[in-house]
Order: sequence, then C-alpha cells, then structure tokens
Amino acid sequence: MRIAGKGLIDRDTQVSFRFNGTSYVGHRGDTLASALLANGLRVVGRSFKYHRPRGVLTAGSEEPNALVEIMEEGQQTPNTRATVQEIFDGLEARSQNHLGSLRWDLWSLNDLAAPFLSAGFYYKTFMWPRAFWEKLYEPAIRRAAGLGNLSPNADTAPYEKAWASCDLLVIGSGPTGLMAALTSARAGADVILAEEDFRMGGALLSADQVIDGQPALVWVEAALAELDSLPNVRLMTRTTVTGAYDSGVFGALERVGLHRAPDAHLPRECFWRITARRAILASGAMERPIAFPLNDRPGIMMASAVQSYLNRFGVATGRRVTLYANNDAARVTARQLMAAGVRVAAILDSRPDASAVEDCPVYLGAEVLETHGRHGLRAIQGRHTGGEFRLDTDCLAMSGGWNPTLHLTCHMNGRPKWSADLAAFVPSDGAVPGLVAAGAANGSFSTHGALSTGHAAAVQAMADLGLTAPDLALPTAEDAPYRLTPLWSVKGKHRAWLDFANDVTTKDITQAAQEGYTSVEHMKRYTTQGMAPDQGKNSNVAALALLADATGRGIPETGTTTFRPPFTPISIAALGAGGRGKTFAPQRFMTSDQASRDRGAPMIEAGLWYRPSYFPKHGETHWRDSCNREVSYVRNAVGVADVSTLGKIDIQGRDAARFLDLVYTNTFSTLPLNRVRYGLMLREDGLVLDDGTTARLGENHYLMTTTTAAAGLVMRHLDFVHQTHAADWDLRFISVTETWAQFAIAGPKARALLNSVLDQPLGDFPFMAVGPVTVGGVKARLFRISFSGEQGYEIAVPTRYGEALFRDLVARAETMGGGPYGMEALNVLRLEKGFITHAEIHGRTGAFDIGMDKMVSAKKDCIGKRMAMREGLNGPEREQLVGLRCKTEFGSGAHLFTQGTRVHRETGQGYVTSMCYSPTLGEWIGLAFVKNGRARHGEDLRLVDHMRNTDCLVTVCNPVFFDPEGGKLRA
Amino acid sequence: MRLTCPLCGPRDRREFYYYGAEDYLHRPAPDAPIEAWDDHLHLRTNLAGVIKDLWYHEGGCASWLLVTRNTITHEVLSVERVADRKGASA
Amino acid sequence: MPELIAKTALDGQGALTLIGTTLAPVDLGIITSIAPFAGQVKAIDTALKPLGLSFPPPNTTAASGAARLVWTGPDQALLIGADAPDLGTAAATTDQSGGWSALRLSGARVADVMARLCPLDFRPSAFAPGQAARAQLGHMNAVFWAEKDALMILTFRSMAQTAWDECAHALTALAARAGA
Amino acid sequence: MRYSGFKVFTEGLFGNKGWTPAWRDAAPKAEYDAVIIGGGGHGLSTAYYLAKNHGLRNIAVLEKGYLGGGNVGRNTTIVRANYFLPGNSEFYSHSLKLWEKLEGELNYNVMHSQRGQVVLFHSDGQRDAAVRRANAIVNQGDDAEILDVPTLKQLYPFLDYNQTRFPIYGGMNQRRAGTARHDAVAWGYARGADQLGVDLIQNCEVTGIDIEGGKVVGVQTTRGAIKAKKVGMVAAGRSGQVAAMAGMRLPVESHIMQAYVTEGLKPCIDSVISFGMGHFYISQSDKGGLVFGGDIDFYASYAARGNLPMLEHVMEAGMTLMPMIGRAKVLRTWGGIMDMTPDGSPIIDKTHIDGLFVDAGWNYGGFKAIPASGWCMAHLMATGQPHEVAAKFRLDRFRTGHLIDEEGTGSQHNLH
Repeated sequence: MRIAGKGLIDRDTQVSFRFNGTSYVGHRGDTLASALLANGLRVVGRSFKYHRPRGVLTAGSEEPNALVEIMEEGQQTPNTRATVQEIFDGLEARSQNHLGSLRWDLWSLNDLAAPFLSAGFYYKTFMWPRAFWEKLYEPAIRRAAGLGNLSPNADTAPYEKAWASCDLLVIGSGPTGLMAALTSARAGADVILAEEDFRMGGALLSADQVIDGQPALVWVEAALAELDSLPNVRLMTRTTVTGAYDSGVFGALERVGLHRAPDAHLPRECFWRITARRAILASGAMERPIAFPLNDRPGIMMASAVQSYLNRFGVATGRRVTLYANNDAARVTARQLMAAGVRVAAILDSRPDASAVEDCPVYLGAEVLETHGRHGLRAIQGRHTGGEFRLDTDCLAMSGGWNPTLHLTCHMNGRPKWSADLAAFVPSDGAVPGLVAAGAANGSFSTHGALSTGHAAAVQAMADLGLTAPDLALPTAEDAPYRLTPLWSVKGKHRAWLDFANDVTTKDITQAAQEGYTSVEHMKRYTTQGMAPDQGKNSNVAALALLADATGRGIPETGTTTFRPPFTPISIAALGAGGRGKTFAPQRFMTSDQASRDRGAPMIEAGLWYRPSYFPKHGETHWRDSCNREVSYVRNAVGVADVSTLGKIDIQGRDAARFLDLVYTNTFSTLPLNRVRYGLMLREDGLVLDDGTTARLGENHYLMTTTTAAAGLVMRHLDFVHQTHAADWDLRFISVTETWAQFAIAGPKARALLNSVLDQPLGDFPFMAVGPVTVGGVKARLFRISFSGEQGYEIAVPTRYGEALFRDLVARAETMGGGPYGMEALNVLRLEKGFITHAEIHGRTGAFDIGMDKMVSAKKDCIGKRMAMREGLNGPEREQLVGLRCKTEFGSGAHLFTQGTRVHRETGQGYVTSMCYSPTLGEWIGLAFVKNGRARHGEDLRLVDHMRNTDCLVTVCNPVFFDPEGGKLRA
Repeated sequence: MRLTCPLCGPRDRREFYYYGAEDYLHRPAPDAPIEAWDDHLHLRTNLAGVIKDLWYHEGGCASWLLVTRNTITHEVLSVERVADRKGASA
Repeated sequence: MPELIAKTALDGQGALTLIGTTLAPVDLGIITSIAPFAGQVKAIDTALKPLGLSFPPPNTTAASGAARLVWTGPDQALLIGADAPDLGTAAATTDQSGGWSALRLSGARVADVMARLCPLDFRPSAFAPGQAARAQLGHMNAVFWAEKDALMILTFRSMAQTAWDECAHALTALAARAGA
Repeated sequence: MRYSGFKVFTEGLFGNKGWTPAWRDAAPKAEYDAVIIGGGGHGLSTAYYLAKNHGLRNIAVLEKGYLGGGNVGRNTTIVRANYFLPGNSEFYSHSLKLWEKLEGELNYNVMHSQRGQVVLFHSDGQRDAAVRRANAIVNQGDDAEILDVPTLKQLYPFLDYNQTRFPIYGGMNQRRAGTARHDAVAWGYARGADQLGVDLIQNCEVTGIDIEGGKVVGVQTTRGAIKAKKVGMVAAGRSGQVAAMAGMRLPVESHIMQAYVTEGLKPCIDSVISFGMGHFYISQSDKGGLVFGGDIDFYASYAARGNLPMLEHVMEAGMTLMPMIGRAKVLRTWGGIMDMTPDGSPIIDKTHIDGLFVDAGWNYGGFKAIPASGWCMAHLMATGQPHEVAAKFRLDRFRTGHLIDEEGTGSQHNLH
C-alpha cells in the first residue's frame, strides 16, 4: 500500500492500467511492479518448472519472478519484467505460465511430483518405448515448460538501430556514474551517460541518503542539470548497455516507446552500437538472496527492493515486515521502514555477534527454517541464538550481501576474481580493453566510495585521452564499512531455491555434485542453474558456493560460469530492425522496371535485382504460353530484353591486356580493336568463377561483362589480383554497371529494328563487333553478341535514357511482329543454344566439365590454371556437360542412371541442371552433367525424379540444340 | 570490432570482407609442385595468437588489407594496404 | 528517330522536410570518374587548373564554383558538375553520370538521421565541410561528402529507391521521437 | 547404474540420495593402447566405439577443460541427413541411423526428437537445387520431400509469405531430421565409454605429440607423459594447434560461429526451419527457448565469442522470414570455434605419421555427425582402414582435387 509523503512518483497524475483483466490505478513514475504492490497484489506469476506462485522479488531488470505479458491489439510482449515496465494509461498486462487462472494453475501439480523431477531427471527416463518420447512425453514437457506466449502475428511495430561515437561511455547514473560523467564532461570530453532506468540517479533514487549535507536527490538534480546543459554530453535514459564487443564497441538497448501507448512511427526500441574510446562501468551491485527453506513465497523480497519500493515509489511491501540479513548494510531498510511508520516484525541477523540497536526485535545468529502462506507469506519459523521462533509476517526482506554488477567485464572472456573480503566476485582489470569498473560495480559499496572511485576513473580516462580533468571538490557522503559474514543457504527439510526463475534448488546442486557433474559448467548445464531469463544474476554466486562446498573446493578453485551478452534480453525485432519485409536487402531496379510492370510482367528476384519473368498477353493462361510466344519473337522476328543487370567493368591502362590475360583462361591481348571475345574466368582453385564477354574499346581500354550473379564477386576478385599480384601494373578499373542501360535486340529482324533507331544506319558490323553509335543524338555503344543463337545485338545507352529507349524499342519491335521477352524466354533461348549460366557453373564445375578445357591457354599462366589440372577435376569419372532431350516433361534436379541399374546414390550417373520446353524443337530439352558424358552422346539414360514422380528415358546429346554451326549468329 | 583502414580511418567491421590467411599473398610459380599450391590455398598454420590475414574494404575504398591481429583477443595490431607493401608486385 | 527523354532514378520524388531537416533528391548532371595512372597526379592537376580544382587527397573533396572533385578511393575521384577536361593518357576516365543517384540531407538533425544509417560519425565536429568518405548507407555502398550546409549522399542508381526509403524512414522515426 | 523411469521413481521416493557419478574422474595411466585428444562429442564417441565395436579397453580421452565443453555444448542441436554429394550422403545417412538408436544404445535420454527440418527456397534456381538435393537424399535411402507454398502455409502460418524480401517458393522437408539435447550427447557417450572402461581425463591438456622414427609413441600433457600406440586428434576448432605438435599444417582455418537463444516461450515453432536466402535456422528447445543461428563471423578466431555484425544480420534474416518472433528476446549469445575446411566437408584419415590419426574439419556441422564420426574414426584407428561411409573424407583430397563441396564456394575456408 502507499505511504503518504514518500516516493518520487507523481502523486498528481493517476494512471489507470489493467492486470489480468482488472483495472488498477497507479501514478506516473510507477513501474508495473510498484503499482501492483501498491494495490496489494502479491502473486504475479508462476514459476518455470513447479508452477509455484511467485511475487515480485526485486526492483530491477534482474527480476526472475514478476514476468508478465504486455497485451496490445493483435500483439503481445511476453516475459516483460514488471519491475522495469512503466505504467501508462491503457497498459494491459497479464500473468503467464499457468494453465487455468493464476491462482489455480493446474500445472502446479508438478510441485507435488517434485521429488521425481530432480536435476537431470529427464536424461534418465522417457526412453521406453522409444516412440513415446516424441508423441507423448516431449509434447507434454514442451507445453508445461516455456514462459510467456508469443503472438502468432507478425510484429509490425517500428523499431530502429542507431550508431553513436564518444570519447567516454559512462554506464550507469548512480553516484559513481554521475561523478564520472561530471568529471569528464568538465574536461571537455564527448560523453555519453547511459542509464537503464527511466530516471537517472541509480541507487540514490531509492536509498534516502545525504550528500554534501543535503538529500542526495538535490545533488543528483544539480549534477543532471549541469550535464544536460553541456553540448558535449548526451544523456540516455531507458538505455541498457547490453554488451561489450571488440574495439570499443558496445551494444545498448533503448526502450523508446515501451512506456507509452503504441505509435505508428515511434520506435518501440532502438538498438544502439556505441563506439567509445574509453568506458566506465558504473553499474552498481545486485543484492543476493539467501537460499533458506521455502524462500520463494510471494512477499519474500530483496531488502534493497523493499527499500526501493518504500523510498522511490512510496509503497510499503507489507504490514509486518521482517528483515533477514547477513550484513550491516541491509539494516538501513528496517530503519527506514520504521521511520516511515511500517511495522517491522523483527530483524533476523545471521551473525551471532551483530549489533542490535534498532527499536524492534533483533534475533542474532538467526536462520529461517520454514515459511508459510501458499499465495503469499503469512509466517516464518526459525531459530536464533536464543531458541526457536515463529513470526507472523507478510513480507520478508532478505539480504545475503551484494555482488558487483560486473557482467560486461566478462563479455570478452574476462574472468572475474574472487574477493574474500567482499565474499563476491569483482571485475578483473583490463578484461574489456578501455573499460574500467568503478563504484559498487568494482566493490566500493559506500556512497563515498562510489563518488571517489567514479571521479578517479574519469580522471584516468581523461588522461588516457589526453584531456585534463579540472579540479573538483568531492562531495561528502556516507562511508560506512561493508560488514558481512557469508550466508549462502540454510539447511532444512524443505526445498530452498537458488534460481527462482528456473526452479533450481540447493538439493539440485548437491545432487549434481553427487552424480559427478562437478565442473561448474557441468553443474550449470545439468541443473539449468543460471540459464533462466535472469541468467543467474540472482543466484550464480550462491550456487557456486554450494558446489564448492559439495566438492570440498574453495570458490576460486571452483571457478565461475561465463556471463555472455546481452546483459538483459533484447528483442529480436530490435536487433533485427530494418530486416522485416522488403527492407532486408536493398532492391535494385532496372530502368525498364516501370515499363515492364506497366505491361503486367511479374517481376522476380535475380539476386538483389528485379527482372521481368514474362510479359503476359490477353488470353494466355499459363506462363509457358507467354514464354513460347516470346521465344518465337526472337526466332522469327525480333525480341527486346533488358540485360542491364550484367556486371560491366571498365578496364584501362597499358597493362590492361596483360591483366585480362592473367584473370581469364583465354587470351585478350590478342583481341583486335572493336571486337568482343567470350572469356572464362577461374577461381584460383581451378573451378569456374564466371564467364562473360569482354570488348576491346581501345588499345589500352577494355570493357568486361560479368554475369548478374557474380558481378560483385568478380570485382572483388579483380581488385585482389590487381592489388596483390599486379600492384605496380599500369591499370585502373571501375564498375560501370550502373552507368549503362543495356538491351538485347535479337532475331532475324534485329538489324532492321536497330537501323530504325540509330542515327546512322549500321554498316558492316560482324558478329562479335563493338562500336560507338548514336541514338537520337545520345552516345551509345553497340555490341554484336548473342545469348540466343540468333543474330543479336546489345545496345547500351547512359542509364538516364534507359527507360525511354526500352519503351521505344519495344514499341518498334511490336510493329515488326516481335516484342519484349523476359527471363523465362531468355532461359529457353539460351538452353536451345546450350549456353551455360550459374545453374551449370555452380561452383563445383571446372573448365573440363563444361568442355572448355581447351580455352585454358597453354601459352600463358592464368588464375586457377595450376589447380584446374588436379587429377580429381579431370577424366572420365567427372560429370561432364551434355544436352538431354525427351518427348515428355522432366525437371531440373532429376538424377540420371544407366538403364538397368538400380536407383541409388552409388549408381548415379549425373543430374539435370536446367530444362525447358523448346518451342523451336517441339520437345523437352535440358542440360545435365553426366559421368564421361561427352563420350555418351546418343545414349538413353533413365531419369528419376522422386519429387516430381518422373521416371523416363532421356537421350544424351550435344548441349547445343539449335544451330550448332552458328550460322544464324553470323548472318 | 573495428579495423583502421590506412586510407579511410577506423571503420566498423561490417564494411570489410574477410578472405583468409596471408598465405594467399604468396602465389607459387605456375610450374611449382602441387604441394606448394596446396600450401598456398589450403593448408593453414591456423595460429591461436598473432597472425596476419587479408581483408577487403568492400564497403569503403576497395583496398585489400593485410591485418596483423590476435585471434584469441581480437586485438588489431596493424593494418596495411596490400598494394603498398614493399615488393608487392608480382 | 526515337526521342530519348532523360529520367533520374527518383524522377518526381519531392523533398521531405520534418523537424527542420530536409531530404531531397538532387540531379548532379555529369559525373566523370578520374583515375590517375601512377605518377600522373601532377599532370592531372595541371589539366584541372582551369576548373579551379586539384586532385583531392583521401577523404576530401575539392570544390570550385559548381564543380567538385570527390575522392572515392585510391587513385580515384568523381568529377561532378563540370565536363571533364581531356586528360589524355594521364588518367583513366569513365562517364558515371547516370550511375549514381544523389540525395541531399540538410538541416538541424542531419547527424541524427545519419546515425540510423551509417556507422560513421557525421556530426560536424567529426565530418566537416570538405570531407568525403566511402562507406555504406544501410547495406548499400555509398559516397558521402559534407558541404557547407548539407550532407551529400551518392548511391547506385538502381538502389535509389531503397536509399530514399531508408533515409526517409530514419527521418520519420526521428520526428516521431521529437513529437513523443 | 542403469537409468529408467522406475529408477527415477524409487530414487525420488528416497530423497535422490542413491545416484552415483555418471563417470569416474580418472587419473592418467602411464600407457594406453589408444589415446584420443579431445573430450568433445567426437572424441567421446570415438572412444566409446573403440571400446564397444572393437573391443579395445585401454583407452584414454584427454580433455584440456571439462568434457563436452567445446562445440558439442554450444551448437544449435540440429540433427539431419540432407547432404547430396557422394561422401557426405552415405556418412550422414549412417549417422542419422545411429542417432535413431542412441538412447537405447547409451541408456541416456539425449532427447533426440525427429521434429523435421524444412529448408526453404526462394527462386526457381534454388528450387532446382533443392530438388537435386532431395533426390540425392532419397537415392541414398533417406527421406526428403518438396513442400509447396500452400502446404507450408498450413504448417508454418507465421512465415511471411507476402512482404518478405525474398519470397518463399517452397521448401525441402526432411521428416527424420530434428534436434537433440546437446550436452546429453556428450554426457551419454562419456558415461557409456566410462562403463566400458575408458579413462576420461579432464583438465589434461596435451602439450606435445611424441614421434619416433615416423611413428607416434605417446603424448606429453599437463598431467605428465602418456605412452600410446595410437593417437587420435579429435580437437575440432583446436585441431590446428594439435596437428602443429606433430609438425603438420592442416587444411583447416578456425572460425567463430555464434548461436543465440531466447527466453523461454510456450510452444510456437515445432520443427527446424532454415531460410534459404541468408543463413538462418531456428528451432524451439523443450525448455521453450528459440535456438537459432546463422553464418560464422567470417574471420579466423579462437575467441569463442562473436561480434555484432553477424548477430544483427541473423536477427534481420529472422525478421524478414518470420516477423512473429520479433518480441522474443535474445537471452544469451555465445560462440564456438569451427574448424573450416576448403570444401566444407570433414576429414577422417590417417596422417603420414604411423599411428597418428585425424578427425577434424567439421566446419559448423559437427553435432549431427557425432555418432558416425566416432564410429568411423574408431574403425579407422582400430583397423587402419577407412570405414566405407567415410572413405572420401581424405586428408589429401585438396591436393588431388577430389573435393566434396556442397556449397560450391570453393577453396576459401570461411565460405562453407
């Protein structure tokens, strides 16, 4: 319930929200947890394995119990920490992981079966009968496990990612972080101060402390006002630094819109990549629970959380609160509760020699042995140096001491070191280059320690950066010593929880040790200790201590498991912002794109490009109708296709020819001026990289064409060969792919069509010629090349004229009985001619396989030449390129067998790479790789395609089906 | 992870394409024995520690880079342009 | 004879102004790549003199009037806003005019918009007028340079729409924050 | 001790006090017939099958850290047999058959679950490649089918069929593919090997390989010298360093592979789904976490931790493929060290040193290979002859050109 006069919430602003369908009212400045506690709700969730009722344990992002689903229209966010979620008008939350209502969860029967569900039980059973695992046991386990529910709907909300750079990143805005930020800001450094909470101030918001003789908040506000006024400081609230990565890169998650109703444009979250020259980890410390019997009841909370709800949110977490602690620091909670008028039932201090000055019962040498209250704590039983006791209490505030929040220092494989003084792990120096931990994160638990180490860390960071921090008077603050006697667990007949979130108890740890899972990693993996949403933040150290105890080793010898990124979980949507839908990869459009779409062409992805599949006409019911028609344009009249996606690389210099001779298997230094030559390019491992034509535009000037798919690959390859093997050659090259729109014009009437658009009619322009032309006054390049076997040209104009030329060419072609053709027709045309694409040169084929070994010049070296000669890449055992023909349909991907042999991997003779129906030949044709194929032309092979239920005979033939002599090309 | 391109300055790792060990720089003579080529293309010292390897500033200036770095810590010790090495040419 | 009408990739796309920041497509006209051969920079500088330009050092631009020469890589720069002089055999030159699509981003929040698109720090303190960079816009290779009052962005023409969409999206999200 | 439901029940009744260690914590002896370097999945299964199939009893597994601490304990747990090139086909087929009997074999529930795996394709060309692959799988005797989009929509309504950048054209499904509990595989083999007398020696790093006259005679370790007649190097990502002790350079480059798991969620993804236009694969564990991964980080590394660019790319791929996972939160990211070969396929072979054998180059596909790898490596070490289903995994194949390159990306180690 609320306590008048306490807290930083805005009492004037009421916020209404719903939890499990019931409306509640809180205040601006409340988290969902504080608002629920203020409304007297204790059970907020169910545990993972035993489905025990659970309440709020902490007041921070490490919360293991109070995980809820946040509901929206058609969407929901599972596993949301109620301790982090701010309330807003209209917030709708509900509890998760129960079958039936939160109060009567049917899965809680698991709790009764707990003796049979001990650590690793599932590895030892469910093995017989075998089929039952998948059909019965596993589905049941899966349904009961898990936590919240994901919506089945696409998450269409906005998210973003962003970058930031700074001199100094300060992580955490408590006294340490504020002091570090002030120091470095005054030194003139470019500073980012990142704070996970929605309000800066860290522990000072909750602790009710005094700095420089005034309430700490006065100092906090003054510091923030100064920082906010400085142009070299960026303050980032609601921003959790989630990971430390190489070279000073940090990941951080900003909760941009989670504290308000959804908005169409406002990102829910932003994932930041912050590059910092130096960083100060001022993330404070986390209080740790005590594993006493039945320590998981709602109402049993961290002492610091009780303090935080009291001082920051003005909420009393109980009417009769008990404090159970092993250290001096936690006593403050009891004192502050009493000062605020909350009754403290008793202070239980595990240390027999601790002080007893408070105005309430103080039991020394105390331990809690049992707790009562199924749906919320009612009473506890225990003993102390004076005997046994039973206390009626509805809230137990526990403190087993503090662990520095050092997780980020482990992200680059740094191992923390054990401090016997603190009974805690502390960061190792230099674990993350450029980052130092200060304040409580480094084991300085007093406010004075925080301020002074924060200052010192900043002074050092400034010195590293060559900046001088001006003198600054350190504010005065409490400097109480941190006195603690370790207390990890209390033995008793009931289960005592370590990992609340994964339902791991102390017995599980001892059982793991008993079964030989004594390595800390084995223990973790066997018991699942520390693998839950809090990643062991609340429990790992105690679990280690118990394992150390069970194995007779010390904690340092036992070692720790590794904290890995992220510090707190990050939504896939935030990390993958920009990935959803079309924005996953850039879209590349040809200049003819709109013209093709205007004609109803389905556009298909070709790498990043979009290309027209075919151009449907009225009355055509199948894509093949359109395709056949477009093929006939080219075979009988003239067809026009946009081929601009092919890579084009302009190569110049006195060594250009020499360079081409090195990267191609064949020779280009002998290519006459104004001529084009087909070239084959190998990878250095001797297999085919790419093919294409290269034109000689001048004595020292070439234009290389690559396939669409390999354009980037080839550019990288050329850069490599140039810079590593030919750096001092006289050579410059640059991509001109985007500079030119290029159109294939093919067919018997191609020349006529060309002549109708060229400013000067074409003179003698033989096959494989290239030369400059003009179209409507625009300078263009004309190539006489063909990918169809017909008389073919490709005309290239500057891209800005591409669309106009395409529309013009198509319109003219149509008046000549032709028209545009798309990828489908292009594929048929090339197959009829036996031209290969990356369906054939798929990375496993060599020049020998495609019958081009003669193109590997014997007179010169080239990239890939030596490795292409390896025995395994040559000879009759290799699958070689052949043609296939058949009267019935067959498909690519079918496998081929010698007639009469069984169909098995061992007897396979090859496979089909490409196929089509050839309207020109009136049958089904394809390309295939067949063992010793070139010697098998004329043989009928059995083609088997289990996927398409095809089993037929196909005839092996020359891969060039159409015009094998090439007369039409040269016509 | 960031690399400092000698031309472009410190840049995020995502601008770079990784190729492999510096062995790729030492192309054997065309008639060298197959063992030399096997060494060049396939066999790797694969050191856990400081190594040199090849990166390409594909999202930047298109320089091929020889990077000296530690494969255990990811510390980058130096970056040089392959084309600027002494005696770089074939 | 066909009448070829020139068209830029973002033909018809108007400017977008939000929170005092404007994203606009720009037609830069003629663009020529200039790649000096070894030892030829001096000769090129002589040839560029009439334009008031000299070959820029890495990561910089040279500007004079409407003409600018933007460094785009080792031994490579783009000449923008002027016809290329005859460089003879001193350099390899290619026409790049239609190959690039240009966006101009100006106003108060340029650096914040860019922080959503590129790892480089585009705050004026880190990327001042006269500086140029080869880097990526999202997943696209790009050329950037800072002018006195704007950041210029070149991407491949075929990706112009994606470049526009990504910049516009970043600006819109930023504006939503300002309104929140 | 034999595990069973009954045993769990009776132990539960009596406070779980009677469980005994799953394996002995052995100290090294002076001499063994065979020593396996590496206590990961492959090393443990090799030792198990050396004892089980070949009757060797005097065997040690030397592990520098803890058993199963390498890739077997940090992968995405996918088990499948959907390779298509000879060499791989028969090997993974054999492995899957062993998986299907593994619980019974080991008396340890490794939770092998044949939930099926669908590999989506996104273009006609990819469909053709998938059909070729599916046919090859069926020709090998395993199962594969091509699913069309309407079928996919019924099975996986949450995939983005409309807006995604690379539309889904269909998928290749293998029903017998699935997942298993990774740690349990290591522990199951460890327990099985231990029961057959194999010494499992943890915290024992091999620091040298002793070779005399071209023959291996033992190893040096941090726990002293150990004589051995045969030595198997089964060190996964660390194979390069181990081989270097024998003066060898392997065709292997070690890389980081990251993997990711989300917080627990109620069941939402029933099988394994792989994206065909960017490396991304996902399944849901029995605990409810979405377990997923992508490509390697692409740079040589032994750090066993990755960086953001690949992580973000994987998340972006997930969002374009199945945007309903957006609100699942990534709980933990980690990395393993992958021994990448120049053709993406592994090596199980003798070396030029008598008695020294190598099992390496598992790239990032080693988990599903564990049973067959151990089976074949044991066969090789025991008989001196390659097992018939691993005969093509030769060490010299890069020199001879008998490549097994499923991806077709060539001799660049990191591209497979």
